[in-house]
Amino acid sequence: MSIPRLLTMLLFVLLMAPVGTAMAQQDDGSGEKLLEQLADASPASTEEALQAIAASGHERARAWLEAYGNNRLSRVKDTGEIVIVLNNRGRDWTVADAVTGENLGEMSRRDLDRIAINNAVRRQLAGVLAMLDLYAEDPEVREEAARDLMGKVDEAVLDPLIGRLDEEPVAAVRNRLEQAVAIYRVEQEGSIEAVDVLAGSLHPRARAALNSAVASENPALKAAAQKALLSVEQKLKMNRAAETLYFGLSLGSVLVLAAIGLAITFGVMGVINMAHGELIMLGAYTTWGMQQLLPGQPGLALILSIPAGFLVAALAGIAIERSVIQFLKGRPLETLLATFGVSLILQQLVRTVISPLNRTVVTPEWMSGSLVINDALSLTLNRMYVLGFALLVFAGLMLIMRRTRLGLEVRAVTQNRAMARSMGIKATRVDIMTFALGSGVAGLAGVALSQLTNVGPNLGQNYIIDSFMVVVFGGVGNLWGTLVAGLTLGTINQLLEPWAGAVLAKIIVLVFIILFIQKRPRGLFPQKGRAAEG
Amino acid sequence: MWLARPLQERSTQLFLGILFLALIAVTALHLALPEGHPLHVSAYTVTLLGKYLCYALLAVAVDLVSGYLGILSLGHGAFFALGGYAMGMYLMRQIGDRGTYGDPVLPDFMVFLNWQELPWYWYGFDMAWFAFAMVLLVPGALALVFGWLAFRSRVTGVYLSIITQALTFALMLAFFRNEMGFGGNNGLTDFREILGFNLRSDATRLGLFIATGIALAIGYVVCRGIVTSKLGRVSVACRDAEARTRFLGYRVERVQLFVFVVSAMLAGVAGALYVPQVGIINPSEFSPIFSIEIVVWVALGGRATLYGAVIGAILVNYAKTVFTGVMPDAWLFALGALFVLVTVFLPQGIAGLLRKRRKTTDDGSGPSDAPTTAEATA
Amino acid sequence: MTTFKNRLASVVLAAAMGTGATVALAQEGPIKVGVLHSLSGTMAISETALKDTVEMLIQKQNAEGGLLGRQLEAVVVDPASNWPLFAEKARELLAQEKVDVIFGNWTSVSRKSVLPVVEELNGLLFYPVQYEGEESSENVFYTGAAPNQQAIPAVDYLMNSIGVERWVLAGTDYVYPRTTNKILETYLMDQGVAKEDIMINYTPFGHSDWQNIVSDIKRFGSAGKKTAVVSTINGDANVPFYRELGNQGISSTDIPVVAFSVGEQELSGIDTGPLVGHLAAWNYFMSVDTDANYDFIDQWIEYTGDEEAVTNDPMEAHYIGFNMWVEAVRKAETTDVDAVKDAIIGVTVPNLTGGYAAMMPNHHITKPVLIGEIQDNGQFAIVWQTPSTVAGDAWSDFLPGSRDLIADWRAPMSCGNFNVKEGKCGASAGEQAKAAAE
Amino acid sequence: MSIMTELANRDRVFNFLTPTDSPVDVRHGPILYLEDVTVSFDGFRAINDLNLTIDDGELRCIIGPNGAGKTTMMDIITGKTAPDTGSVWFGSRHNLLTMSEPEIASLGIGRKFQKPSVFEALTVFENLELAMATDKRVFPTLTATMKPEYRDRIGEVLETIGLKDLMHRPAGILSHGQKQWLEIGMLLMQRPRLLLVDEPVAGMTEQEMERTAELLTSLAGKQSVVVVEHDMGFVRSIARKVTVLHQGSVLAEGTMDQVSNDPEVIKVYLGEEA
Repeated sequence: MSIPRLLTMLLFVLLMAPVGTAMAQQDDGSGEKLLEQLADASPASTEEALQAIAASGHERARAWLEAYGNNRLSRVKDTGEIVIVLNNRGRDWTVADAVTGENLGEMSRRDLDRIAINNAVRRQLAGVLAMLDLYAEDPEVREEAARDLMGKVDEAVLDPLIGRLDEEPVAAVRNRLEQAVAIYRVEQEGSIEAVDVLAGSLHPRARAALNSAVASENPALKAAAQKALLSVEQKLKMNRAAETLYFGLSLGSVLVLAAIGLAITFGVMGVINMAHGELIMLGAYTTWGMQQLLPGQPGLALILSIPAGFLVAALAGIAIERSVIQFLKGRPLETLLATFGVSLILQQLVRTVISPLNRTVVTPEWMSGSLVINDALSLTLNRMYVLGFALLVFAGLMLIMRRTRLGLEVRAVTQNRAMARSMGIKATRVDIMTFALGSGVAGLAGVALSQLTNVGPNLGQNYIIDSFMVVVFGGVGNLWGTLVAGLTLGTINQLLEPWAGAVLAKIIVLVFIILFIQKRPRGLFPQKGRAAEG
Repeated sequence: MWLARPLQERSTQLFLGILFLALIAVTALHLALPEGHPLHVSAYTVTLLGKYLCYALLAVAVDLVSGYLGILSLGHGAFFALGGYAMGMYLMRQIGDRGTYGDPVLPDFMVFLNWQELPWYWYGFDMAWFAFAMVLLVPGALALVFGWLAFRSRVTGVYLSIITQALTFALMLAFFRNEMGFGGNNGLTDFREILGFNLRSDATRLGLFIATGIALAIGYVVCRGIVTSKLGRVSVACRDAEARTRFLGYRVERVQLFVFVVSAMLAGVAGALYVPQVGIINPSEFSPIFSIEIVVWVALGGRATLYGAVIGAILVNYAKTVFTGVMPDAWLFALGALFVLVTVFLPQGIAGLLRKRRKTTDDGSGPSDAPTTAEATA
Repeated sequence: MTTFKNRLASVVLAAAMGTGATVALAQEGPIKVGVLHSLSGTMAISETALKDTVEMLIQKQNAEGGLLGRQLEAVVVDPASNWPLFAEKARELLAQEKVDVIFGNWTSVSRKSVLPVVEELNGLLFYPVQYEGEESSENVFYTGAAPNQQAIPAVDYLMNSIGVERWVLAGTDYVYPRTTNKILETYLMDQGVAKEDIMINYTPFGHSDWQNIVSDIKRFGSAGKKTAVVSTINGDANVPFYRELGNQGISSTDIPVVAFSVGEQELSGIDTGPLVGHLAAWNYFMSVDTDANYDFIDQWIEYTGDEEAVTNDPMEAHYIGFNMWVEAVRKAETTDVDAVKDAIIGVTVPNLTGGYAAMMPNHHITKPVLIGEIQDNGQFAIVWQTPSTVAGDAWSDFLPGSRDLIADWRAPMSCGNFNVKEGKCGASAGEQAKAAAE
Repeated sequence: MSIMTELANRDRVFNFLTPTDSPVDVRHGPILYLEDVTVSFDGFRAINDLNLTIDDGELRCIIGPNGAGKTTMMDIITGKTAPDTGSVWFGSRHNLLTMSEPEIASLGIGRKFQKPSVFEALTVFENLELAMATDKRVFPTLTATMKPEYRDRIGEVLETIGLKDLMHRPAGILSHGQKQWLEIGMLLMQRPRLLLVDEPVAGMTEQEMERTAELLTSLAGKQSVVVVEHDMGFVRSIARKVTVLHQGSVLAEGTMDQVSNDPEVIKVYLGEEA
């Protein structure tokens, strides 16, 4: 069908949506036809079929398109009826009638035939959905749609877009639409006024268009494009720098989280705890467990697993302290060996009890995606949360160590055990508490890491070495040192990575640590007094 | 002469005696008895024992620094692996044009990532003498530079341990990179000959096994010689009261450096003998976990008693072999439990246990008897 | 002193005896099938399921009356993701346990480490994982995909059906990605892709911080041309990689990622919500719509007792390999290695994707190539597949060193690297030098 | 004459061959000489431009309340702590501030710590052996053998410190007093020109004290001895010349009687003890 016609229909439908619905109620089988058309469409004719559905204004059009996009539009093998798969886990799937939307109950996946979609089609689909969204009530949605359209415009949607431009009330959205059109204009028609529209835009597609213009023969266009590009260069550099810094801090925050627990068990108690990584792992698995307990509410589960993770790891810590470490007072080497054994046991335990496979930990809505600062800079949310979390944990620990009775006793015991004892401090109790605290914090790290990386038996292994590096680099027994060290190493690493590559960057950082320790044999913030000797 | 001294002391004679007896026994049982005879020692077992002996030598090297010098090195795997790579490079060059691509010079992995010519650092490794020299020199040199940096600036305790760990970790990452020209993750493998002997013949295996045994003997005597010499007592002095030792006029950092380098070279030799027997060298030998494991063997056997290190290494690895076969799904539990129990209930390691027994029979703690030192350190 | 002596002696002896003690008892009796997959260490994630698969197949075979009237017995060992240990365990299986065949290995390095042992002791090894090729051993049967059975078709698909013009080749820094990418680079250039339209990136194992790389990819992809990522990223590194992709807002419609090492099992550890539409190329998917497959899945779920249990490509490879071996043994009427080696060439068994797999003279098998899209249920929806099966190519035509090599283990040639130019076994130096020069 | 002829002529040591750590030169002036030495640890001045000279063969006692800087002073002399300002000379040739602990030790300055520090893992015999004045570089140490004359010297010292029958027991099992003696014995083995003895009689019985007193006095003359001690009785029993340190600088100097009547000193001590 011709594009204008499609457009007018769209408009018509959207203006009198209620009527549309009413019309849909006493369905005339148009739904089936549309779906059949889509199901039987050849790769070439798929887009038309999609447009048709979009234009039909059928109340469930959107549902169909989305189901199609998610590979959930299927056809029952024997009846040929077209259904939407509601739940596609396991061997029997729940399906609903596509047209009426009524639930048809379970059906073996053997009997279902998926209506195929591929990447190319999905692209077109995205365009179509965006077009639909351009007519949504919510200007946010419209702007989002407009942004999606940038660089996706082809002559099929050009006129409707332009048509839409005139009616668009909100400036921001219009602005976007203009840019979207301009990109098309520059790339296809090489129009110079379009270049001016794109000037100053940070959107990568906009710049790509300008770059293509720079490459063109037309000198005027070339000049205009160059000028337009120049105006954003500086801004881009700034954004680049900001981005790298953010990357560095976020990696740093991960290191800090992983190491801070160790800074207590190792730094304060002098226990070389090789099982630290496994305590982190326990925290991560707790998150997974929580999400299993509360299916469908990953967010809530995640929040609950903060205390839970702490508790689990802390209890494990106490178990380790009571069963092993208490017998190894003042023999750090032995603690290393014993805890190494413990870590082996814990790993294999998870393998046999839960599974050697990684576990899925879902990222809640509010943590996924990224915070868009501008077209060139957006900060990933999950890492931002982790960064914040790390700082919170650190602050919390500082409070405990500086302000609470426990903290006081811990410092007393670590500085002079005998003296502290004689002053009536129960050293053993303090040991337990300290180790539990350190382990608990490791658990917290696990909860956070579950949002960034694998939750599997090897999780701990990947962090134990780095943790020790951070603690030592920062200066054993000094929490501030750990914080600074973690953030520094993280940032250095990310600064190096672009030109050195991931591997070399890591190597350089390690060599840097080695040389740094030559200069300052006791780390960034050396501990003063007796405790430092030996 | 300091190397002769240990030969006069009972414990060393005993150790060497048992070692050579074992070598002879295995050789005899391997050659004399027919396949299938219950007591026949198969070529597989011989190689396995050869591997254990390499680990034993490595453990002795680690015990020398951790037990007597008080330097807990968590990076000795690096020296072991470097020695191994030196040997591996020699073995690679020995393949010659028998490789898959039949290139006379380039090892297969270079051909098939189409490198044009041999990197400079591969030169010379086609000559046995050069390669074997490198087995000693490369780990030695690394230990020298690293140790000089560390000891000069008096890096001690966990700080030292952690940077040794950083060292081996960095090397591991480096060797994983294919640009390095050491075969990346696949490492060096598919060896054919050593000194003209076919590596896939049982005779060669037996030879390597015996060679390893002798190397262990020599290594043991060298270490024993050091620890029973005045220098050995100075090392113990450095371990227990560094400042005091300085005020007596000893240059602590040089003592540490000397012992550290010797230990590194021994580790290198162990690695070099290890590679032809297991048939592959790959960056995982650099992994910090492996280095920690070595320390575990030593502690298990009993620190500051060289024979303890030998026992520990052989025992743990034998346990591994058995467990991984008998209870594949649960062997880590056993191993982990072993570590925990020994450290908690046998702080002196197995050697400590033996010594307690021995104390009851005779009280032979002569002026320079390692056990005394070990006891006092606990 | 005496007690001390005894102790030390006993230790040494114990080592000698204990390992030597299990010297092969009972040659007749059950047919021994060695299983050489890591059950601990980093590779346990991938390999444990393969061990279970073999055990399941054996159980089934025995239920159907065994083989040659004898029962099958699995001999499982744990090489613990430790490469030298792989060689040692292989030797144990062949020399001590006297197994008739080994199913095992995942990583290239473990295979390389086992290879000399298997050749020396003349054993049989079935290797079930897609790999870099460039190898053909008389004693090894490669039931996984060679590069021409996975990488090249996948690229073709992206080029022709999606219209990709700009390529990111991202991989973990080891030999499989290196080789695959080298092959792809050559191939793409032959297809007229410009050098600056190809970006190659390598990361260490278990790389977990992808921020920089993903943002680079984003930038690279925003140049106007349709861009795709060809990922040979291995195992553990994938979860953080895809997470970062999702969070930095790279959707499959902008920059599709096609992965060669991500299967159902890896996905089972990832929240696939954000990944819908990204691609993977394999020779089998759990979602394959054939009864053979559905039966296999039912059998697997029953065996593991886990409703959520997934199947994947290497498992199918073992399924095929195992059946081929059984066929060959039947044909040869013995488990004798040499007999089986000769008998198995040409053996054809049904695969799970509704076709047949044949063992080629170069010890690789014929496979269909499937492209699947990740779905929100951790499964793949098949979007494309080769019209017919593709025969595995031991030596790539896109690497100068191996262009002229072929493998054919049938008499009279029986050679793993026959140089067709020179008409002799074993590539010669002269040819090699020329090839390298090109 | 020309270098060549100098070289040809072997029976003399020529100045261009003279090693820098040649015997201490005390021909003109004292053996130890501290001038305007100041040290402060984050703000706190432990030593406050201290001036001190010890003559060759002198026995000097240094007393002073806790925190007077006695031990810090020893740290400076032995090279453990570097002063912020000032100069420290050993004889008139050796500037101690430019030397490391081992160098200073091999120059002939021996030190006994406040807290007895012996090698507990080694036997008494071995402790003395290590202390013995011999070539202490690495390889000579490695190849060193126990010569009869060494054995005799160790024997003598064992006699002097009365630990002969314990010679083969690890030093770790010794009593506090015995450790003190052992450490003094190690000092003797070093044959130093100057002994710095920090609280030698802490934890000793009366007789032990007397013997220590005898020993130290007997040493004086051959060697210079600096004793830091709290025990006034002991100091009185040995002291010829006493220096009183207070807040890092010299408060008074003279014979025991002189200083004990010095009003300043009395004030300080009473001030402390009251």
